[in-house]
Amino acid sequence: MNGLATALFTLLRRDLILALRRRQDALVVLGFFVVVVSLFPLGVGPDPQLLRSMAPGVLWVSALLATMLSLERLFSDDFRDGSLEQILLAPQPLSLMVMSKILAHWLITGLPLVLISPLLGMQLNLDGTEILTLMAALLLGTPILSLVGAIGAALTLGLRGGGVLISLLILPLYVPALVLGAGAVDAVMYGSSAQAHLSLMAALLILTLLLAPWAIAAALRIMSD
Amino acid sequence: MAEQRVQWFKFASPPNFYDLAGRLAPWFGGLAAILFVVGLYVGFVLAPPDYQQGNSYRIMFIHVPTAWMSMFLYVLMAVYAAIGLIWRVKTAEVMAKAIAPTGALFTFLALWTGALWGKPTWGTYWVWDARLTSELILLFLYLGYMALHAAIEDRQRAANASAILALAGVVNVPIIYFSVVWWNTLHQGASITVTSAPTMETVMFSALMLMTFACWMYAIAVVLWRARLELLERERRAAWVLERMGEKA
Amino acid sequence: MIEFLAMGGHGPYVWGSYGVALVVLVAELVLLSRRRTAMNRRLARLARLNRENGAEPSPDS
Amino acid sequence: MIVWRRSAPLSRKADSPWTCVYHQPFAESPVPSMSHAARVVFPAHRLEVEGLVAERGERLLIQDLGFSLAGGELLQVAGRNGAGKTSLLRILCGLSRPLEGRICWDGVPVQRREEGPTAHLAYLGHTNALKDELSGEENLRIQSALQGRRLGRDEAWEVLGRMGLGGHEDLPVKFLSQGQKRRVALARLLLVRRPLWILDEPFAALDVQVIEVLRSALEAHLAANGMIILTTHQAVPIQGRQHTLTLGKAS
Repeated sequence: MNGLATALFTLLRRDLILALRRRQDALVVLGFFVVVVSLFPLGVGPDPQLLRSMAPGVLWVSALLATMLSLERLFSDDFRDGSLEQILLAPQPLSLMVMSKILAHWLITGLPLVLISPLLGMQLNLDGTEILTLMAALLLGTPILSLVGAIGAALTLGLRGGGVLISLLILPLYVPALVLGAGAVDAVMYGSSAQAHLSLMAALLILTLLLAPWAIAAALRIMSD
Repeated sequence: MAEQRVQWFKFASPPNFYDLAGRLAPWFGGLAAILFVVGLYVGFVLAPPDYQQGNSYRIMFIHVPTAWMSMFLYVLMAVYAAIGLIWRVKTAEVMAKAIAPTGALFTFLALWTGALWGKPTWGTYWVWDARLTSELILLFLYLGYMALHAAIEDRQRAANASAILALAGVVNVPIIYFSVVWWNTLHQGASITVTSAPTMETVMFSALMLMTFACWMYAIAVVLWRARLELLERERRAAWVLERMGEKA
Repeated sequence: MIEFLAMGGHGPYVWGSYGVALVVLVAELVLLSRRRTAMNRRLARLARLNRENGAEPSPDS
Repeated sequence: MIVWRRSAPLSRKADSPWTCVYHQPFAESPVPSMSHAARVVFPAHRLEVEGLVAERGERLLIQDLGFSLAGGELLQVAGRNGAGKTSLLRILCGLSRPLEGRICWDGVPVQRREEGPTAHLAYLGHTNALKDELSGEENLRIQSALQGRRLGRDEAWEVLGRMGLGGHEDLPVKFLSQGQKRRVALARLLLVRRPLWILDEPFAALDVQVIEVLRSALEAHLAANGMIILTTHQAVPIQGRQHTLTLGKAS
């Protein structure tokens, strides 16, 4: 048990240290998120009301795309330098090791998106409660994006053009998170409560937490076979 | 238990499956043709025009069966994929791969006919209603499955990896469907209610059923044919393939 | 007959649906049969080469 | 204690310990005092492989392969390129699944071992499994912890020093040469203390000095009743009981 905790914590810490030493990777994802959201007003015009009504969708779709961008390297670095083999050979259950990696991925890419979203929400004329709902929805939703995305990242391991393929595999699976996440903000915007959306999102997160690690572990074993 | 396993594997062994599928497929194909003809006759000649939609409702007889088939086939594909993944049954892997193109085709038809039905009904080809939207996402799922299968060179690995994807997809399909339905009701979109109309006459219902069975038979026939080809390609170095091909040459 | 084809003004939609369905299903069958002939040809050649070279199809049989 | 060790680490004394500290004592006694792997003497283990069948693509690579290996023995897997050497090693590690066959450790199929299917082995593949951004010490400590064994800083430094990497311990691995990186990877083998080593082309692309380090590490491991399975193109003389397994003889 102690060995397990040590291994899980070490893997988490290793990925965080690596991310710190290659800061630009995480910053690129964040920058992408900000730039995409900022470009929307240029495309649809500066009408505040229009921007406000589009904001939930725009923010969520941009978050999906930003996450996609970061997924390709989730396992491919470890795959290339052989660390993945060592992780597969570790005596600890692979599905738990995978959870460590995903937690690190979320801390590096998901959490910054949540933290910067109020700024972008204000840019798109969202008011206080809407922004809080947006943050809550992103807080529950971005782990789902990391977990589901990791399945795609594992399945495209070592393939040529894996990055593009991930999007095709994973974006359809992101639909529920998108619907619930953007819907939560919409609900508040139209004067009702976002509680139903957020509860469902939490349920979805729990379901994903239960099932995704298994799928990721299986995919990793298959693709590094 | 062990004996049962042996029996099952014997049935599922590639040469046996190949021969059996070759014998069965024409029957399913023939049945499909007959059912299509009868179904179209009932749907177009016997069934009267709908008092609300006129004749455009007849698109239902192809739209609804293809939409049903697209979902059934995805689930079936996932079931075969799971069997292939867990028990490593080659024929199940091949069946999963063979189902995907036909499933995608039915999904495309459901979308196409849905759009053409939408124009006279809603006045526009595309409406983001729950069924069309989830069909569209289902099409993406099928395309993703096929793309992943094609991207991986090693057949065994391709089969296993896409099996994982199919399973992830099949868990998601109901969630996607319900989230889309929910999204749709919240945004007060249009939705097709014809199929659930209590006034649907027996003639219409039987036409719908006939067409559904026709689609089933067609799908079974085509999938068996394709599975045979996939099996030949995968096992092209095996003795049983050479034997069968030698006879023909 | 013309009345039947017109479908009460909805002809293009109805026939567009069924026409495309027919075309797509037939196309699938044609593609399958073409793939089949190509594969048969290739496999038959493989089998012939195998016999001519005198190699047993399976080394352990 | 820690401060004292850090100010005067063992490793700093010798720049080429593979000749004076590590290798030479071994020539005299079967259990060299300085070798880490040798300080732990493994109890008698047995690896048995039965009826292994494996294929790659549609090609049958391995057909009905069986062998057994006891402590202190080395198995060299030979065969031409593409004969399935790497595939065999990966199967023995559990990284690939064989089509059929059993791999038993002390009579228990590896999948059913309580400690996990890989708890008895250490694997070194073509890649070093090192993170360029981390130092040798960090790499070793992380790798060791991932295998479930917490490793002190001193121990990591000591092993790195024995590998002739004194002074390089806290340098990011990307500043090391290819041979030095390989040495860090070899240090990992010594640290995880597993009785079975599975090494894929361990001598490839190594300079003469590192080959010598590796050779003595292998001999020390055998002397400590460990087992080694390796593939190699080069003939490197190693003392100890050896077997050779040649793959793909038939075709």
